[in-house]
Amino acid sequence: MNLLEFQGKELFKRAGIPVPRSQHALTPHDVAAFLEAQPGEWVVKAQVLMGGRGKAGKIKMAEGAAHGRSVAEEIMASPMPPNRQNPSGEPIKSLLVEERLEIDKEAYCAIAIDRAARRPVFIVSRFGGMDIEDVAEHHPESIVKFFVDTTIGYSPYIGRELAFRAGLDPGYRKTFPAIAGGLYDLFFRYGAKLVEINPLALTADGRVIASDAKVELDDDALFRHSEFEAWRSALPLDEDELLAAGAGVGIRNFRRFPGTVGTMANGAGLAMATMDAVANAGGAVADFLDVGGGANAQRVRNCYELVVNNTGAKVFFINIFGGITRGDEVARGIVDAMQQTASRKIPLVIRLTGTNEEEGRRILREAAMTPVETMDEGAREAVRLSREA
Amino acid sequence: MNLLEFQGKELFKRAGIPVPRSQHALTPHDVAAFLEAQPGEWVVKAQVLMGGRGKAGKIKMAEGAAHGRSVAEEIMASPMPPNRQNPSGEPIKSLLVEERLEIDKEAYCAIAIDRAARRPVFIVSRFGGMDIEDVAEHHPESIVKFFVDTTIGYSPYIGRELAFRAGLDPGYRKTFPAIAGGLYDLFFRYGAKLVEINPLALTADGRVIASDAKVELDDDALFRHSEFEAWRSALPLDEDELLAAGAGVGIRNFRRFPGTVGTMANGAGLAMATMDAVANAGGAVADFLDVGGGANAQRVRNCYELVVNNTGAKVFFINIFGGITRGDEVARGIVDAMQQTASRKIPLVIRLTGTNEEEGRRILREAAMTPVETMDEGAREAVRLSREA
Amino acid sequence: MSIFIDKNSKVIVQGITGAEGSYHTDRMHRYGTNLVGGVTPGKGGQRTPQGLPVFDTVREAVDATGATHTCIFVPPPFAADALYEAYDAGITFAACITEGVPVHETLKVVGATPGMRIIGPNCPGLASPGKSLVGIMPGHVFKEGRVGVVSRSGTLTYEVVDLLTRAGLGQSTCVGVGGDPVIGTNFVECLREFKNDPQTEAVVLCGEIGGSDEEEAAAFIAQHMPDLPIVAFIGGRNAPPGKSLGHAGAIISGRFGTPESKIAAFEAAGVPVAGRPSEIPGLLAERLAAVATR
Amino acid sequence: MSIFIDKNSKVIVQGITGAEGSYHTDRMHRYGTNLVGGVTPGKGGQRTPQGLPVFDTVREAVDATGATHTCIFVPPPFAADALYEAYDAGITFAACITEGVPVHETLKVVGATPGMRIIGPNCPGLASPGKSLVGIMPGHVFKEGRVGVVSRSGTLTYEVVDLLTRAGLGQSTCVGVGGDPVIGTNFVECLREFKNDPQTEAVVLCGEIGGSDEEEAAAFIAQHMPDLPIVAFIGGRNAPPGKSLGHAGAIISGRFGTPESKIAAFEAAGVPVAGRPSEIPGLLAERLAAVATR
Repeated sequence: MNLLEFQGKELFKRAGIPVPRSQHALTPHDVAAFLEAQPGEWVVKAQVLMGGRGKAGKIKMAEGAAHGRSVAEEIMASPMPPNRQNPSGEPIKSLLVEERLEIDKEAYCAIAIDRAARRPVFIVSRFGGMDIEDVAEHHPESIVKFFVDTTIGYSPYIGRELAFRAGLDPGYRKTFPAIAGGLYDLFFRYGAKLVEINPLALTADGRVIASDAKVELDDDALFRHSEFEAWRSALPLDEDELLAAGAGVGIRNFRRFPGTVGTMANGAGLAMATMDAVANAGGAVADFLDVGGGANAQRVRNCYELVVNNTGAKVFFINIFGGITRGDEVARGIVDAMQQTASRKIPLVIRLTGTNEEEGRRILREAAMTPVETMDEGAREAVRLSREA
Repeated sequence: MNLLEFQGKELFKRAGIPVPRSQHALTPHDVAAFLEAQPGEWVVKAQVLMGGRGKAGKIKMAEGAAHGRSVAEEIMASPMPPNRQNPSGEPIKSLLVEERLEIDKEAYCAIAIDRAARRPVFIVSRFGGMDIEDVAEHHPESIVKFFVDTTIGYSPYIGRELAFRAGLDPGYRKTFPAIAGGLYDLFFRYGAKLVEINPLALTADGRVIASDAKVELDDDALFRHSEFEAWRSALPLDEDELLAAGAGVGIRNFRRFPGTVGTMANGAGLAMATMDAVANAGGAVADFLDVGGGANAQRVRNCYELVVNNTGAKVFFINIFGGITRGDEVARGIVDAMQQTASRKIPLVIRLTGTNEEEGRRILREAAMTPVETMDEGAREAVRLSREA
Repeated sequence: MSIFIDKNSKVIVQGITGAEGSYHTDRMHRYGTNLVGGVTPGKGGQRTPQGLPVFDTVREAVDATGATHTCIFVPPPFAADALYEAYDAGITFAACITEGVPVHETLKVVGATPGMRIIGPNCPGLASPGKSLVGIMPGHVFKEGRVGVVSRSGTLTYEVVDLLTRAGLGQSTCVGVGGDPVIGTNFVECLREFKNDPQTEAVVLCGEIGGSDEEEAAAFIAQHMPDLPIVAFIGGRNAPPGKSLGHAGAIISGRFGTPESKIAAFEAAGVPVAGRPSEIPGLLAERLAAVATR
Repeated sequence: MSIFIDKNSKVIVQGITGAEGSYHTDRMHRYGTNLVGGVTPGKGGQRTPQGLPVFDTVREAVDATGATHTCIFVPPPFAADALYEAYDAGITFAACITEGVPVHETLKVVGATPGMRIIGPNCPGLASPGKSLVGIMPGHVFKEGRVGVVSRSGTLTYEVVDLLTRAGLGQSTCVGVGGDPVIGTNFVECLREFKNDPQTEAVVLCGEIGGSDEEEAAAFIAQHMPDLPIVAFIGGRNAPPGKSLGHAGAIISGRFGTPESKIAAFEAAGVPVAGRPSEIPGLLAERLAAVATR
């Protein structure tokens, strides 16, 4: 779960990381009301997950109620412009009205998980305020890392060492170890996968302050923090994720593509391989769909309807290899699902093997469904049917 | 710093350990006011550090305002009776009015520091509500321990294992791992040296609840928790500790005895050995006093006055062996202190060696003070003078 | 020989009386795994339908049975605790099947249990055909032989093993390392074991997009086992960047984790990359034949 | 030979520019300790009056000087951090002089730094006369020789060493293990080192009330070094129970930590217990003579 800036900053505050004074606002009216009572210049920032807010004109200065209202209206008038990963852009549902900082220096500080080292890793650079991948390309020597031994945890020397090695301005030194400690604390307390302060500003009056906040929480850890439920429901799920959630599969388990071969497999690896098999057979998939373990009738029916009603699928290729998932149960699920569903029928290609495969195939044959033998055969058959349909 | 029951239970609450509903009360009037609004039978408990409250009649049932007031007056009327370690008893400054529990079983659970293992150790017994040393004597097999690896910390299996190994009633099993976890959390979060729940009650209605709370915080960790300052100042320091604090030495650094030889040394080990030397020379010490490092004039004068004005000392034996403490500084301190003090003069015996000892002795000789050569010689001389005086 | 598990490995099941635990206990038992008991707190003293003793704690189970291996089926909130308990009781090998373990808990438990081999979490376990099966793999697809298999996926692995078996290529040990971003044992660590296993004469490596495990495996192969017949497969070639497809770990972020990078790394190491699973047996047979004629 | 430190041990000082740190740096330097530099964050690049380089971090200091030993003079809130920093930078020996370190921080740091020898905290450090002095002990009382000294106290140790030196009994290494309830190195660990040190032919052990270090030392002596001439002293015989006298660790609680228990343990191990420090040299000389005539 990626958090919006104002949510990330709320967690920063709890972890003792300094953030600018601010007010979250849902409407231009809220912005105006806030600025009415607050003299001086403020910054109005769109609360979206996409990057590039500045370039898109979604961060603006405002002073006074009237100006604040018009700036807010301007920002919210149009969604964030689309890019490759977000082809439909992102609507702007709220704003953050924030203290304007006189920024002297901008640095970068993040904690991510290093998969190879199996450790949390601090990443610090004296270059902040730009995409860290650009820093890595143009100033690779400026990026310093520290792999934390989780059996010891954070100790302030880590922050000192990072600040010295990264060559942060001396103005950072006094507070940086505590900020890095807050970040580490937040990372484990809330179960994050990425925590990023970019930029970590050094202000003209000597304060070190998190000017932006990017927090990605681990979905698998959310059960320990019911407090995030409200945020979760307020977050902009994309359409695929919404559909997946509606069908009762994990939000990572479904994604649509422009093709005509609907696919479903059990297990992410097999589902990816199924997509690849369709592509190898010259077809174009309509979706990625991992039905997960325990594919009962209800779940199979949900998945069938998910694909039939929301993609351009002309055929549905079901590819099940049983481990946890039992072939007989899946077969019964498929048969029942096709009897129960009120959605339109498209041809099925079923490949079923693994645990209890004979029983599963028998059930399918009794329901007049003919299973294929291999994944490649199934893919070829599905592609053929998609062209016929 | 030993906490009173109500303070310990406040920390228990913060750590998620269930405690009875309760109200801290400073006067019988407070008790009456609380019971006025609360029907049913309550328990009124003296808030003291000494053990044996029950036997001393300092825990009583009460129902209704009038009864509550009279019970509270009764409890507060007299201090806790003296024992060997608290020869003047302990005054009762406040009360805890607490939910009366229907107790079915009583267990024991504590975390202490095992010095030899250098680990925190859980100590659990299915026998609670009595002194753990008595349990150790009469049911040694009932006491089970778990040494926690601090690089891993607490994990619930530790609580499960303790509960099974100690043979706790099955009623404890579900909640015990969380309670033990809360105790571990508290231990490290607040820097405790001992945390004890005795008894950990299993109530007739199936709740597991800390019926008493004993918490000893590490004085050295208090600087991390300014929140405890108020408690600290409210705690019953004994008279020696108050005197030590008044003289500006550590509260552990001074203790009075009934003898006539005042002593002061630098370093606890040497101060203990100085006491032992006086005893060996046939004398009786008036005090233990570790002046600490950096014995300047102000500090030496404070210590001299502390001993002269508060003990039966007829002679003051100063035994300084320099490491951090420099002999010349101490000598100057002694000379200045004796010039400055307005307290009555008693004979000094000064033994001064170690860092800068020649310079120190020269300073003393110039001030017409004759240092002795060895600790034994000094002890003999001090004992001689104490008899002459 | 085999890696990690063999006929004599004494295995317990943590969560043995739960729904998944009891189902797969039965399957492992029928496969011939040397199961010696299991753990469910509060059910100590019972017996499973297979006659296996149930204990309250892992320590009791180890004391009573001498178990060294565990297979963990507890729900996600309790998985790290189960691993700590196993470690503390002296268990040296743990397959953690549980899916959905918070990644920072995996980070901590992996760092705090040196000397204990952890497979997973979120993995199907492993099988040494004819000897032992620990986890949820379908035993009937395997055949004892000389090919080591290591994979980040579950069902895809069964698919690959099935193809190998049908092609007459039996397996030494087949390890599903798991689909999470942080796992206890990665490709390189499995390869190191295969390198030292006399039974293993070839390896199939099933990677997928995300992370750099495949690149590191390729570098290891180039340096330490350049002559062993190895074939790789990369799942998710058609996945879009920025979104993980099912596996939390299967995500292309920015320039990292792309199939192109992984394929290039394997090819640089002289490891052919199969375009589809069904090509794997053929490619492997070629490589085995090439070695045999050398 | 000596234990823990010798002429070649490269020593840095953490907190080298602080009041205590700079004072004792000068004294160690004049004693002849092989000081190679020190650390004060933010003062990297400076030099001490002795010409020693100051670094911002321990890692820089180790990289530049090859230091293996550190002497820590930072205030209590920073002591554990200083130890972690030293450990992470590869330091293998740390004397932590700081008094007032929270005991639970000592617990954690001692548990998390395996392989690094920690003396203290709240200790005077140690001295190998004629070779090296690390800490705050007064160098002039020592004389090189064959007696190992280990003590929980500071000034009492100097007293004892002074008596030994005046009696012509030089010292191999003298270790002040510290007065806190939890310390990095205890009596038994020092005895084990003395046992393996060819220079050490006798040991003086200065215990005090509280804890069970002395009892464990006595048991170790009885089992592992019954023939070495050893004399013990127990400080605080006249201390009342329930109140610690100065040292946080010097407390008799209930039936634990009494002088009687400690004296009995030593006597059972054949170790004479001196009634006063001044008796120590005589008792030790007797024991040495007895060994010599055997």
